[in-house]
Amino acid sequence: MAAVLETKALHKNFGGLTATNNVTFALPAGARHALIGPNGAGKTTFVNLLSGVLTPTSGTVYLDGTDVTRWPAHRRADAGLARTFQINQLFADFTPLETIVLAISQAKGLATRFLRPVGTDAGVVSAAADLLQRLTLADVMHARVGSLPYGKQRLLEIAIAIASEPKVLLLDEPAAGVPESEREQILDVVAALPGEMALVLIEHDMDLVFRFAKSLTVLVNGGVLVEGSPGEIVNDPRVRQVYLGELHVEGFSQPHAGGALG
Amino acid sequence: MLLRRQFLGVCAGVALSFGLSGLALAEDTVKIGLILPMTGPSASTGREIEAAIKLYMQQNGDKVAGKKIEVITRDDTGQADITKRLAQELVVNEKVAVIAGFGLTPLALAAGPIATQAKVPAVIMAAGTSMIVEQSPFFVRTSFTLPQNTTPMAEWAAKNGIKKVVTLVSDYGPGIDAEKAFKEKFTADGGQVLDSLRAPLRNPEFAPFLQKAKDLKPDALFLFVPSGQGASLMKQVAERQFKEAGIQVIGTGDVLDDEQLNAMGDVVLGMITSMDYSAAHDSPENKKYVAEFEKANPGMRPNFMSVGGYDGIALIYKALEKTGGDTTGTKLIEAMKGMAWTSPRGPISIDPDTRDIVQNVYIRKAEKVNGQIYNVEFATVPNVKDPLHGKK
Amino acid sequence: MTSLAAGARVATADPGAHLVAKARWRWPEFLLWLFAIALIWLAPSRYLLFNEIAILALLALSIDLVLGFSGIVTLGQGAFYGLGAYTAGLMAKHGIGTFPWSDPLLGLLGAGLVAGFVGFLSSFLVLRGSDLTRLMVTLGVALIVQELGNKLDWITGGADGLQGVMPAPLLGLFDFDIFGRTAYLYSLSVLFVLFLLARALVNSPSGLSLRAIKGNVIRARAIGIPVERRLVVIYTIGAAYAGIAGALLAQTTQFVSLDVLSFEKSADALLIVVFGGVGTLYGALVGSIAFKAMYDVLASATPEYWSFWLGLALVLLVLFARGGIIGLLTALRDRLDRARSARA
Amino acid sequence: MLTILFDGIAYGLLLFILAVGLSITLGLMNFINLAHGAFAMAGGYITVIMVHRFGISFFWSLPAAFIITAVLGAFLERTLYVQLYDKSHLDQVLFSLGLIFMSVAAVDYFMGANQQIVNLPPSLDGRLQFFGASIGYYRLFVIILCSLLTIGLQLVLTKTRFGSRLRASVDDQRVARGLGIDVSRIFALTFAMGSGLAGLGGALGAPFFNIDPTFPLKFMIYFLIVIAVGGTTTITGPFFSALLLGVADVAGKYYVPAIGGFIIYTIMVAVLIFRPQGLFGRVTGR
Repeated sequence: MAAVLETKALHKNFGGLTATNNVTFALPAGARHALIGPNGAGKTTFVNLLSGVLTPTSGTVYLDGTDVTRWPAHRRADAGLARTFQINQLFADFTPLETIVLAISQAKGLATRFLRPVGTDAGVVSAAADLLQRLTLADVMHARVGSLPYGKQRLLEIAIAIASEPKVLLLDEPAAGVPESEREQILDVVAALPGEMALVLIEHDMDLVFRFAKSLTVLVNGGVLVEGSPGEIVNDPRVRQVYLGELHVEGFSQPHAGGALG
Repeated sequence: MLLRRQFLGVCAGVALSFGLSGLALAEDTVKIGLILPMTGPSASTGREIEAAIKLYMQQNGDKVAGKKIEVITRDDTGQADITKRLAQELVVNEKVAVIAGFGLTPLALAAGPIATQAKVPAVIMAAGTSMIVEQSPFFVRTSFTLPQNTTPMAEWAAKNGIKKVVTLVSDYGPGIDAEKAFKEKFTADGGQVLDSLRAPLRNPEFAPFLQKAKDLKPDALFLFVPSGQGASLMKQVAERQFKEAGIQVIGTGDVLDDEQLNAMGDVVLGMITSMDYSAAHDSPENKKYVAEFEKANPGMRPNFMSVGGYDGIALIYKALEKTGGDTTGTKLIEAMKGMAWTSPRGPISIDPDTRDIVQNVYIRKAEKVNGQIYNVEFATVPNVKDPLHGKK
Repeated sequence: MTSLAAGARVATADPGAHLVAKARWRWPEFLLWLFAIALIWLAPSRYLLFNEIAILALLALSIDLVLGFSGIVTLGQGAFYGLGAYTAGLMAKHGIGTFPWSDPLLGLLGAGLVAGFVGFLSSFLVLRGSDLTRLMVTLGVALIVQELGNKLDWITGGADGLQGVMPAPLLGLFDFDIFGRTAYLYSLSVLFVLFLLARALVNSPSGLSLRAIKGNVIRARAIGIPVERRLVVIYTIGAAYAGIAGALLAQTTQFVSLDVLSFEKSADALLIVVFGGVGTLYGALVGSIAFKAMYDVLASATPEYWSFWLGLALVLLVLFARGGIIGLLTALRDRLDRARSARA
Repeated sequence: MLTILFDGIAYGLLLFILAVGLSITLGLMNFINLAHGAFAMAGGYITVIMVHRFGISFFWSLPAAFIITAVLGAFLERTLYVQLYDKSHLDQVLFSLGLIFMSVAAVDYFMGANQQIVNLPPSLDGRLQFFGASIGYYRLFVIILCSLLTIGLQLVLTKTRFGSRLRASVDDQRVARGLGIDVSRIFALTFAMGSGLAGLGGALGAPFFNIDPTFPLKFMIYFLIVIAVGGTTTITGPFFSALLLGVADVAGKYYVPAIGGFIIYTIMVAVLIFRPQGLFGRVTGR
C-alpha cells in the first residue's frame, strides 16, 4: 500500500559523528509504528529530520509521495505531518482553549484573519472545545497553560498535534516523566486516536510499545538494526544482544513484557 | 472599586502636573522668554549667556520704563522640536514680549515661524549662520555671523604672505558658512584654497582630516568648529605638528573659546584667529565686564557667547526705554533697528535693513598674559557687516 | 485556583463568548480616551505638550507591536519615524498650496508607505540571528539613515533641519493654529484610529499567531505557522506606524530636524513602552503620558539631571516591576478580584 | 599612505582594548551590557582628575584607571549585574541603558558637561619620522602598549589555568559546570578584567577624543560593531575586526571624506547579513 511518510537513505552528520545513518523507512497510512533503540541511537534526531526541525546531510523525505526534504517545518505541518515533543513545547501564556483554537485556525488557513477577534468563528471554537473535552482538558480550558500540572500539559502537547487532524503523527515519548497516576490517561488517549491517522511512537517504555505498536523499527547508532512485528523483534537475537545492557537498566520490569520476551 | 479611584487619581495627577501654568500676568511686568541649551554638549553656551544676563540685570536693575522685567529660562536640550514647543508655549501661555537665546542655528530656525506668526521679537544671542535673520522679520541678532568673523581673517591672511590654504570646518550650517566666506574673500584677494574639508559634527577623530590637510602642504590651515570642540581639535592639530611643518594655523575665535582657552594649554600659542570679542579686549567697559562677571561666577571666564547674551538683554532694555514700555512686537522691532551703543566688545549697532549686528572684528594672537592664555587683539577691522546678506 | 473554577463555569456555558470577552472594551479604556478628549477643555494652554504625547504614544505603539507581540528587540524605530517625518515634511514643503501634495492626510499616507517599504526591506535583515544581531541591525539601519539625513542636506536641510514645512489646512478646513488645537485634535484622532486597528489586530487570530511566535517559535512552526512571513508583516506594519507618527510630528510642528533620527528618540520610545508595559498596547499610551509627565516634573526641577532619574526608573523597573504601569494596575486588579472571590 | 595606516592601527587597537571586555562577557554569559562604555568613560575621567586636579603623572594614571574601574566593575557585577543573567535580553538592554543614562547624568553633575582635556606629558609629544611616514609618539606608545596587552591577554587565555577554564566556560557552560568549574566566579573575574581594560582604554583614548559625559552613548555603537564583526567566541575575532574598523574608518575619512561616516556601519550591516555570527566568529551550536 502507498506510504504516507517515507525516507530514502537519510543521513545526518553533526561535525564528525553520524547521528542518522542511511535510514530508509516507509510508513503506510493508518500505521501503528514504534521506533525504539538504546539511548543515543538517534531516535530524536530522526524525528527532527522527519518533521523538518533539522535538514538532512543527504537523502530524501517523502510526505504523501512528494519530496519534502527541503521544506521548512511549518510547510510539512500544513501538509499533514504533526508531532509532539519529548520536552513540552507549549505557549505558557495561552489558555488551552486559545492554544487549540490557534492550531485549528492555522490548519484551516484562518490564522491570517484580522479585525475580527478570536473566538468569533463558532465552528473553530466548538471543534476546539470538543477536542479538549475528549482529552479531559475541558475543566482547565481557560487556565494559564504554564500553571497546569505536568500531566495536563502532556495531554495538551498531544491535543495541539492532533488538532490539525494530521495524516501522520510523530509521538516523541508521550508519557515521558508523567507520574504513574496520570500515565494511564495518556495511554488511553493514544489508543483512542483515529485509525486512519498514521502514528510513529518513539519510546523507551517497552510496556507502552508492546501495548500499542503493530510494527517496530529498532535504531542503533543512527542506523536501522531491524524492522518487524513485535513478536519478531523480541525474539530477534540481535535486538536482545543490543538490549541486554539496556534491559537491566530499563528493567523490562512489566510482567507481560517480560512474558513476551520469555 | 479601588482601581477606579486609583485611575481617576492618576488622571487628576497628570492633569495637575501638566498644570494650567501662565495665569493672569500683572500689567506692569514684561516677560522675556529665554530659550537656551542648559544640558547636552552645548550646555556651556547656555550657562555663559544666562550668567551674562543675570549680571546685566543686577548692574542695571530689573525695571525699565516703569515696568518690571521678568526673565523665564527654559532648557531646549539642544533639540529643535523642543525649542519650537517652548517658544510656542512661552508666547501662548506666558505671553512673553520677547523670546531670546537660541544656542544653535537649527534651534533658531525652528522658532522663526513662531516669531513671525505671533509678531514677537526673537533676539538671537548665539546662533551664527548668516541666513537666520532672513527667515523672519522679527529676528534680531546680537551675537555675530560666521561670514562676518571669517572674512577679515581671509583678508588678513592674504595680506600677510599666505598664498595656499586648506580649510577644515564642522559639517553643518555655520561651518559651511565659514568655509564659503573664507574661500570667497581669500580667492578674491588672490589666494588659493587647496581643499575644503568638512568633519562630521559629532566626530571623535579629526586625525585623518588633519593628516590630509598637512599632506597638501599649505601655507596655512583655516579651522572652524563650534566652541566646545575647539579643545580636542587643537590638541590633535598640535599632535600633527603643523607649526613645525611651517604651516600657520588660523581660524575663527570659536575654536579658541575664552572659556576653555586656558585648559587647552600652550599648544594654542601663536594661533591667529578673528572674532568679535576677546576677554582681553582693551577697553574700560570690558575691564569692568570681565571683572564683575568673574566675580559673580568664580572660575568662569566670559566668552563671546556671554557678550551675545549681555548685549541681547541690553538691546531689549534699550528698546523698551525707547517705546516707553510699549511691548507691541512691531514697535519693539522698529525700536531695535538702528540701535547703537558701546558694548564690552566695542562699538556695535543693529543694521536697520538686515536686523543683523554690525561690529568691529579683531585679529588676535593666542599669547600668555601673566600666566594665563588670552587672545590678544593686534588688528581691528571696524564696522563689519555680514557679507552674505543681500547675496544669492 | 479560583480563576480555574470560574473558567470551568464559563466554559461549560460558552467557550467562544469567553474568548471574545477578552477583546471586549473595559471601562478604564473608555476612561482613558475620554480623559484624552476632556483635556481639550481641561488644559487648553498645553495643547502642544499633549500633541507631543499623542505622537510619542503612536511611536511607542509601533514599537509595542514589534516588541510586545512578536518579541523583536528594536533600537532603530527612530529610522522609520524620521523617514516618515521627512517624507511628510518634503511633501508639505514642495507641494505648498497645491492641493494633493501638501494635504496632511495624503502626507500621512505617503509617510506610512515610505516607512513601511523601508521597514519591509530591512525586516529581512532583522529576521536573521539572535536578539543581539537584531539589536545591531536595527541600530545600524537607524544610524545609516541618520547619516544619510545629514549628508543629503540638499534634500533634508542637513543639520539645519528642514525649513518651510507648510501643510495645507486639514481637510481643507482647519488651519494648524499657533495654539496647537488643530494639531492635538488631529494627532489624537489619528492615534485613535490606528490604535483601534492595532487593537483589532492583536485580538484577532493573526494576533494570536504572533503571540504564539513570541511564546514558542518551535511549537509555532510545528503547528504550521510561517514564522518568518508573520514577522516580516508585523515589522512592516510597525515601521509604517512609526512613519505616520513622524509625519504627524512634521506636519504639526511644521519643521523637521535631524533629532527625529537620533538614537535617543528610539531609546526614549522603547523606554516608554517598557514603562507602560510591553505587549499591552495601552502601555504605549499610559507610558508616554507618564514619561512626559515625569519629564515635566523632574526636568523642570533639574533639567541637567533628568536622564539620571530616567535611568534610575529604568533600572528599578527591570529589577522590580517588569510589567510596567499596566502590569502594576492589573496585578492590583487581580489581587482585588481574589480578595473579593475569597470573601464571596 | 603609511601615516594613515599607523593612525588607523592605533585607533583600531584602542577600540579593541575598549571592546574586548564586552566581547568576552557577552560570549561567556550571553549578557548584553550596553553600559560597557561607562567604564571606559570612568577610566578617562580618572585620568583627567589625576593628571589635572592632582598633577599626578599620566603614566601612573593608566594603571590607576585600570585598577579602579576593575574594582568598580567587580562591585557592580556582584551587586547588580548578577541579578540579570537569567533575565531576557530585552531586560539586559534596558537595564544597561538605564545605567548609561545614570552615569551620563552623574558625570555631568560632578565634572560638568563640557569636554575634558588631557594634556600629554612632554615625553609623548612630538613625532617620529621614518620611510616618509610621520608617527606621533603618543600613537606609537598606544600601539606598543595595546599590542603588549593583547599578547598578554592571549597568553592569559591560552597558557594559564584561569584561561583554559574561561575558554571552557565560553565553549559550553553546562559542561564547564559539570567539570566543577565555578563559572560565576570566572565570570566575575572576567567582568572585572573587561571593565578594567575598558577603563584603561578610556584613559589611553582620552588624549585623542577628549571625553565628555556622552561618551558611553557615542561609543556604544563602536563597541557593538567591533563585536558584531568580530564575533564573541574568540578574542582574535574582535582583535582583527577592531583593526579592520580602525583602519577602514580612518582611511575612509582620509580618502573619501564625503562618505567616511558610512563605512563602518555599512561594514557592520554587510557582515550581519552574510555572517550573523561575525566575520571571524565560528559557528557555534548555540
